[in-house]
Amino acid sequence: MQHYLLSLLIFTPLLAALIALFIPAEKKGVFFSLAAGACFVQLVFLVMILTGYKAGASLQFVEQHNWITIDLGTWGVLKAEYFVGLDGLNLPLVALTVPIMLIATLASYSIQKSVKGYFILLLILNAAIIGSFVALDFLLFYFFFEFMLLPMFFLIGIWGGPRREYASIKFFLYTLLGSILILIVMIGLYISVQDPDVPGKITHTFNMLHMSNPINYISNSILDPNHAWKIGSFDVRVLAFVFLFIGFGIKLPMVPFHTWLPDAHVEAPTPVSVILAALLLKIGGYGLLRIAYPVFPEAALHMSWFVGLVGVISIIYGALNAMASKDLKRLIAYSSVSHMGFVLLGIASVTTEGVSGAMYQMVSHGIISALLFLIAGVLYDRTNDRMISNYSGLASKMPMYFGVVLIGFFASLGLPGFSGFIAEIMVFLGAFKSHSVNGLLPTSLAVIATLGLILGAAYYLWTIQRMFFGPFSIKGNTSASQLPDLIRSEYVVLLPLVLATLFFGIYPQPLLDFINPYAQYLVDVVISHGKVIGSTLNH
Amino acid sequence: YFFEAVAAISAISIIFIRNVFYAALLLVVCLLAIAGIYVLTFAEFLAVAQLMIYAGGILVVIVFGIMLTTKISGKPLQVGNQHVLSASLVGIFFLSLFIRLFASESFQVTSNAALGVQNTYQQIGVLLMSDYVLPFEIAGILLLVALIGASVTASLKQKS
Amino acid sequence: MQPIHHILFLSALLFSTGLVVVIMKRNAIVVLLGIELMLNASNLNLIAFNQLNPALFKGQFFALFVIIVAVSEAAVGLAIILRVYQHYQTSVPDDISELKD
Amino acid sequence: MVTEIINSNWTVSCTIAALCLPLISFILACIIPNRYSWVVTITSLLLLFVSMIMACSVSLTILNNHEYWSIATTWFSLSKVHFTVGFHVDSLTVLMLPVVTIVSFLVHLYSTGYMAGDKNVKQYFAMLGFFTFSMLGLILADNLLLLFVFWELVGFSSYMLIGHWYDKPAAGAASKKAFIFNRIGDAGFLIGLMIIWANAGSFNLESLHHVEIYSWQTAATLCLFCGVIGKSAQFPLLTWLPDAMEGPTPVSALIHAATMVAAGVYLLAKLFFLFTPEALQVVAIIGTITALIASLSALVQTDIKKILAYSTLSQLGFMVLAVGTGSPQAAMLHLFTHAFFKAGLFLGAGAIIHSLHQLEHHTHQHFDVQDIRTMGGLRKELPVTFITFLICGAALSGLPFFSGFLSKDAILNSVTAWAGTSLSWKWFIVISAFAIPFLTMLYTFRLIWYVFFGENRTKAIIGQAVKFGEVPFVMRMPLIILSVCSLWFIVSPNPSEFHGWLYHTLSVTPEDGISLTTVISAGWVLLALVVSYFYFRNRSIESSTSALSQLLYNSFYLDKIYEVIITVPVNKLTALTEKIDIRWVDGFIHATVLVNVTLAHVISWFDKYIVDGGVNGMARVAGSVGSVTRSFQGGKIQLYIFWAVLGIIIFLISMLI
Amino acid sequence: MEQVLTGKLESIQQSFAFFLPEIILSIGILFILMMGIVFRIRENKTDSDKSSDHRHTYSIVSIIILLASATAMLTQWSTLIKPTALFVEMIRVDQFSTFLKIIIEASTIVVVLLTWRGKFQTKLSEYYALVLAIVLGAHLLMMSINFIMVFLSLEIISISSYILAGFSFNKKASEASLKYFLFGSIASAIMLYGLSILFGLTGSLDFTSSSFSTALIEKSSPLMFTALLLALAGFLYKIAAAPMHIWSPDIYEASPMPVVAFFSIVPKLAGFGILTKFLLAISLMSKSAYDWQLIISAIAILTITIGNFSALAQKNAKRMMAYSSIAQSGFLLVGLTASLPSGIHFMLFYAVVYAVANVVVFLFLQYFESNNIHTIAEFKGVGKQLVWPSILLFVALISLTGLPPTSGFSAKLFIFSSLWEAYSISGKPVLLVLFVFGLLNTVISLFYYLRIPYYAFLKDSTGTFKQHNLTFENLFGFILVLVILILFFLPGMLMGWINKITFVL
Repeated sequence: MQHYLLSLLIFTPLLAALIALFIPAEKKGVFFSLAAGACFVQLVFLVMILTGYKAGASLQFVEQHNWITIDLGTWGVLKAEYFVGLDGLNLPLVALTVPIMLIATLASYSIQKSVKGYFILLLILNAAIIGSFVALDFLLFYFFFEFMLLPMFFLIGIWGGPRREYASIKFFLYTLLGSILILIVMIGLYISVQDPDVPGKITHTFNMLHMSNPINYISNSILDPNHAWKIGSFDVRVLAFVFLFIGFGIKLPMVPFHTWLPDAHVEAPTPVSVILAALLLKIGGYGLLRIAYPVFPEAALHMSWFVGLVGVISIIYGALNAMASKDLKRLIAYSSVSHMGFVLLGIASVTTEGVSGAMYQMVSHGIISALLFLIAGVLYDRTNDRMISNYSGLASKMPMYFGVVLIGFFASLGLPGFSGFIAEIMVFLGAFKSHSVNGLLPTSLAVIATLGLILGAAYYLWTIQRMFFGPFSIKGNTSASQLPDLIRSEYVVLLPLVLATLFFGIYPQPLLDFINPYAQYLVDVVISHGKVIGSTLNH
Repeated sequence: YFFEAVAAISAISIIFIRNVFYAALLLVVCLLAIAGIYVLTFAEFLAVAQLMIYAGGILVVIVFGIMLTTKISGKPLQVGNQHVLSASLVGIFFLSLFIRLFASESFQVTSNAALGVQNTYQQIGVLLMSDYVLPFEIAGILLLVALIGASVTASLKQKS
Repeated sequence: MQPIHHILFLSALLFSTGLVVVIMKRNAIVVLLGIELMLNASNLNLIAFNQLNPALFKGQFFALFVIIVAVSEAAVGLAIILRVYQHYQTSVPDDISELKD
Repeated sequence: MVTEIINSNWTVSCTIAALCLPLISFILACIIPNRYSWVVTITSLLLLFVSMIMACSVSLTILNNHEYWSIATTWFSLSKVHFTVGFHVDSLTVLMLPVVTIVSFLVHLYSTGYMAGDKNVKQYFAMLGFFTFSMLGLILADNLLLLFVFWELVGFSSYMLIGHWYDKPAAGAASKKAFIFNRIGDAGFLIGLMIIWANAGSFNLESLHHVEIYSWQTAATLCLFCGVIGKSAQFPLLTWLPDAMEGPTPVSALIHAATMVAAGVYLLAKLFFLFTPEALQVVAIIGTITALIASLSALVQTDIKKILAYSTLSQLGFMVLAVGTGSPQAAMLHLFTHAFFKAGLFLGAGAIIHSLHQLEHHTHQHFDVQDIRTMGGLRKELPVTFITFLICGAALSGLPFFSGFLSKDAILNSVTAWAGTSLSWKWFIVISAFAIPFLTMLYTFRLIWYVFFGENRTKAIIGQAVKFGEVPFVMRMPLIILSVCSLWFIVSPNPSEFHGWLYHTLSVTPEDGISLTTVISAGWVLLALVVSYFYFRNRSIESSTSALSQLLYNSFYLDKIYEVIITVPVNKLTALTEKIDIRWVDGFIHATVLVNVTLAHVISWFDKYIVDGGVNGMARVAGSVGSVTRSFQGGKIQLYIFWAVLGIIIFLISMLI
Repeated sequence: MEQVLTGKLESIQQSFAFFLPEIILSIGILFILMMGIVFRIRENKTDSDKSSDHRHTYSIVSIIILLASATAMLTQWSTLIKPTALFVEMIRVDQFSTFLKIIIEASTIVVVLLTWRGKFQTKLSEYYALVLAIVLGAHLLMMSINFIMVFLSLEIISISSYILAGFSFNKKASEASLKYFLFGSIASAIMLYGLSILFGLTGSLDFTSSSFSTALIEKSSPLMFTALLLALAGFLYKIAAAPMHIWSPDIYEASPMPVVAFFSIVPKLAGFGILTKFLLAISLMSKSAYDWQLIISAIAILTITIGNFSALAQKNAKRMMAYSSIAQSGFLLVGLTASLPSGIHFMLFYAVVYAVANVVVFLFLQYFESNNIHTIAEFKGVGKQLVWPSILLFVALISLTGLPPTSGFSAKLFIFSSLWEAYSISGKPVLLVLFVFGLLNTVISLFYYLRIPYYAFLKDSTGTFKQHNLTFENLFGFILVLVILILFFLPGMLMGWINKITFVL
């Protein structure tokens, strides 16, 4: 049982989706309970995993089975595995995914249009997200990574807002472009890496752990770290890193590959926005930490300033755009761009603090953005109108809602006591320290990043001022009677998130216990491998 | 050389002649000239085949076709030109290309080997039934297919 | 100059002429004539090259089968042209353009 | 210097209790349902009272035995580094603890009267409790990170309290402005923190003491000073404080006079050992500028609270100046005295406003209850208020026998000592430092003359005889206490000697003798009093339109300047980024990343949805490219053949040549 | 002399054992023609229209023939480890061609089933005879090692195809047929000219013989190159690769659906079979003076790009599929470009996947056509009413795009892997260009492949659709989609088989 928990986690929603397939579409209520039930079962598994997990950087709950083994004749054997496991990097994200999926499912209660398809897609998406977090085989990861796209495409495209087709296509194409770049690197990697455990014929493996160890590279293969291949004047490994960076960066999203995000968010239904912001974006950061940095350490060190620069640009640019947004959801979407910039900045610093901060920020942003999109959804459910300028003085009309909004906004702008603060502080610690510890990031970059804090405060407070302060009035075709305060079902989804962000803001240690060993390990690996590879190249 | 000149002239005239019927006749002339060349290069069997099949077969079919189409359309069989520039460019290109390429090659003709060949017909017959039996059979199938095809295509008049 | 070169030049001429006819003429039947010219150009080549090693008859056989193919092509081609004629009352390929984007 | 004594467990638990009780008050206020909001008033009052008692007893104990202590526990740790939550009590803390708790308790008490009947009273008391908690945390924090946490939380509660009457658009705007200005400062603070962290590797104040001087210190301390600028409303971030007067008056008293804005000065004093001389010069200059601007502006204001706000600003500038001249003790002393008399002034103003508001309520006439032009002669109507206000005002203006005189004296002393004898630019600062008390005197008594003397203009406005009601006891009570605290003995038994018992706790080596400056300053303020009497005694305030007064009224148009150099560019920038996003990033990606044609078709497909301009042009270009690739497949078979053959030819040529 | 002759005759006799599948096909052609005549005579007698019965009979008979021939091939499989030349070096059976032959037979069976579900009923005996003739031609083409056989079998395919293209017997079809004919015969004329020069230069008609290859090395002149290129052009025409691809959209649009499905698979794969052999022969393990890798990559890039970009603008589903199949040819060429054994293995894998996905697409396109859905825009809202066909079609399209979890992804992954490997061996930049370009084109291809599902699922329908009897399509499509999915999760099943194929020149 212990050993199959991860598979159970992945396959529970798939099983539920399969069951749902055979239930006639007329029974609408059944699908909701089925999906919610599956999520609850997952939650039980998650609790079992959390209790069984021992802190440390090592992999746990590993399952490894042969998946594809193909003899390729003269150039060896191709080997892909069903290889999943948990460590400090993906455990928090999995632990984030399950509750968020539950909340998203609960928030889908009001969906009316083709319920069956909706919940089936949601369940498939659920499995794919968890799968891509726990997969340790590149091919398996890629499979889940791509497999997320299709349900998402339809969830946005069918259940979305008026411009949903445009948004869904844009989302799909962007992400596909990114995944093609990843695919290119993946192909290069597995051709260059052999499995050291299999004697005899060269075994090309997709195992990510093998990929991150320089001794497993076939000598003189295209990505062999000991042999500098060049295309034109570019080092191939640096190029591969850049491809991965862009590929995952699109998902993250980073400027200038972010424009799919606002559109997708604005058009997606609330639960889908929640999933998109809270979970899908994390896969970009996860991929960078899981693949790009360990596998190409010297390229990563070489390009870190660039990663950091893009991060800072994302922070500032996202914030400025958020300020210009007239649509509440769009604003939150841009704030996501801004916040995910911190993830990049933290990763780029390659310090324990920075990487921990980036990972913490991913979890924290997962919670907070879910909260924010649910908040936007509350308003949209009531009035079908998200334009900021159409509201004024809501605070007096919906005081409890205002309270939750305040918490959400201030959590997002990094007020101490909320999880975002811890994450941002750690990122800054890393970013400032980087200059003196490993000399990767100039201090000026970190200084500029603090501008993001000011801008963050500015756009949120401005929004509060416009929407909630002042005398009550609404424009557009809504009436005041449409605006009751929060109802019980909304509390059910909102409160856990509020409590979570408070908890992780006040008492971060439990989460850090998971995160930190991996961050430490990653930094050590990247720095030591990067230096080793760099020195062999110089000789 | 006479035959060659005839073939060349008649071929080129096809380009400039506007009447379809004359074009067909010019082709006959050309083909006959080529048959002549065959004879001169000791490929008598082929020359005969050329005469019989081309002049006798294809040309009859073509002329038949011309007459049928004329009958249907009732228009004079004039043919216009199009894409003159591109066509002539392509033509000149290939002509010059091949002439240059051929000229740059030297082909060794086995000295007087042709003279030693006798009784070509018998040899051809034997080879046809041994070495070339498969192509021979396949050619049969090809002709069958063509026959079916032509009949199928041409015969469905009443339905359309 | 080798004795076969002039034949090769002739074949090149016929090939080019055939190509020109194919591209230039507006009547499908004449295009067909052009194709025949091209095939004959190949045949000339084959026969010429056959002279390099006449005892094996390889070129001759190839040429023979080419002639057979030419016949079937001509037959089928004309059948198709007739068919089109019935539909369009023309044998000018350019006027036949119902298939377009 | 710091001795950890296990026996002092009692003080430790008392301190922690004092810290946590306001938090409990906050939590209770959040939990208690709306119906029982009256319960909140009582609980929070009680809790604060206990908190105050504890804090005072702690202070007294430690003042007696000088047993400074600190406790700490790990908050969270990364692999090698630990971040701690810890409290440290030293002389500064001991000084601040009673100030915060006493003022806070008094404000709570006052508010029960002032805020009676407000519909969001629950929320109000919750935030007051939260503020007190954060402020105490700020004082007690033993490391910079924790200090920053509370620093931000203080800002947050300030935001909430300024915006308490969120129905008023001005309140919303003011609260936003306050928070953002603070945030700007905080960003600097954060940078400073990070520089310290990156170089010294620690946040702990104790361990920072042992750090040697490095080149980074100037930069780091200047960044920290940014935080001070934001929080204590120094130049150039000073305009939020006058605006913050939109909040309830007790809040202004507590946050924007006594405690929060003073936190900056507290921070400076606490981190004084880190500051390099260069940094201190900047500090001094900024302080002087602030003080000058503010006191000049205060001269022409007409809103009673705004006058007080500007006065606060100038006093804060004065304190900062003191720190800059190397005398944090003097600054702290002034902070201490200022907290009481300024709180007293605000509460007094609140009392006036309250009663005028009642009046407005009764007579159903609308007038500006905060405008001093509508007041006058209130001496007779509100006697208690008048007296307390007068005492506090005297303290503010630095008349002898009041606490302000002594603390100001201390500052002036340090300034002159700092400037030295040689003539340098520092003498400008000395001159300004002497000008400031003079100006203070002028605007203070201008206010007092207008409000309490002369004929009663309110009656003139209303046009009927009305009965003024003195404010209720719960409001009078704090006024009296505070005014008592504004007398000299709170600083030192000797009314002319600032080296009293308080100063001892701050400074190890007291200086002796009545200095020349003391005498000069005493004469100086008296002169000012005379000037103000003759100049303002009977003069009515007409809204002056002269350029100078307008300049001062708008505090040198700082807001306008910000609008021009910050707000407008930022707005332009946001508009620009939005445009970039829609037109360039999207457009670029539409056009090239997906290799033109792809998106051309997306767009032609969705063109009815995409009405936004810009993209369409791109689309058209891309679309035409698409049709070019298609056009040569139109349907002409011979052309097809030509193309195909041409393709072969191209291949031939490219390979052969 | 006599002994030589008897030796030859004996070898010919032995050849017949290996030639069994083709013999079965040839007899099948004749048999179906006979059947047609017999039925027609009977029809004329009874004067009753029983053609529907005959439909079934024809289909069943052709399936039996194809199955018989496929069985014959499977029984030969194990004996084919060593390639065997037949009929005095005219053709050669080996596992490579047999594998492709089996794919072709299997797809033809599906095409027959499609025809059976389709609506046209005229001249069925001739139709099936022509289909079988093309299959026969494809077999021969892939086996041939002699230029004469290449030319003849190519012509069998072409001539039959010209007629099949016109098998709807309407205006459009006859036009398509004419175009196909003109283009095809010129392509073959050009190829023939190339072949004739090759013959002259090498003195050999057998392009796998040693005399051919030595001559190729010795006489590597521009003329040789020109001749090879002209010959290649003919093959490229068969596989519809640029620049000889232009015929396919018109033909696809006008031909009946089963014929289109047939065209998109059988002649194409046959063309690939011969192209592979020919390229292996002329590149001489890259000892050739000319960089064929470069040329093929250039062609592949061109083909993929033209195919994809033109497909974008199409409004007609069949036409779009035509361009898609052009692009897919380009991807298949990628496998060839690597010029590694693994590359060709993966090309075979790709071919299987492509064939399956294409069959599914055409299966459902035919079904939708019966609902009067021709243009992509007419798919509006179909997904909500005809759920299963739309989903299955969607999976097939996704597979053609090359996204997980379909085998199209595995195929693309494999094929590009071999390309990458080829690049790391040779370091030619053009391979990298092809690599990046090809994969980016996948994004573009997604665009048009997604358009049908996009209209089907995301748009609301305007009318209602007839619910035809769908069990056959659904079941059959489901099985094929299952194959697509299984080949993703367990590609080893097929690759294990393919990997046993060895290549000998």
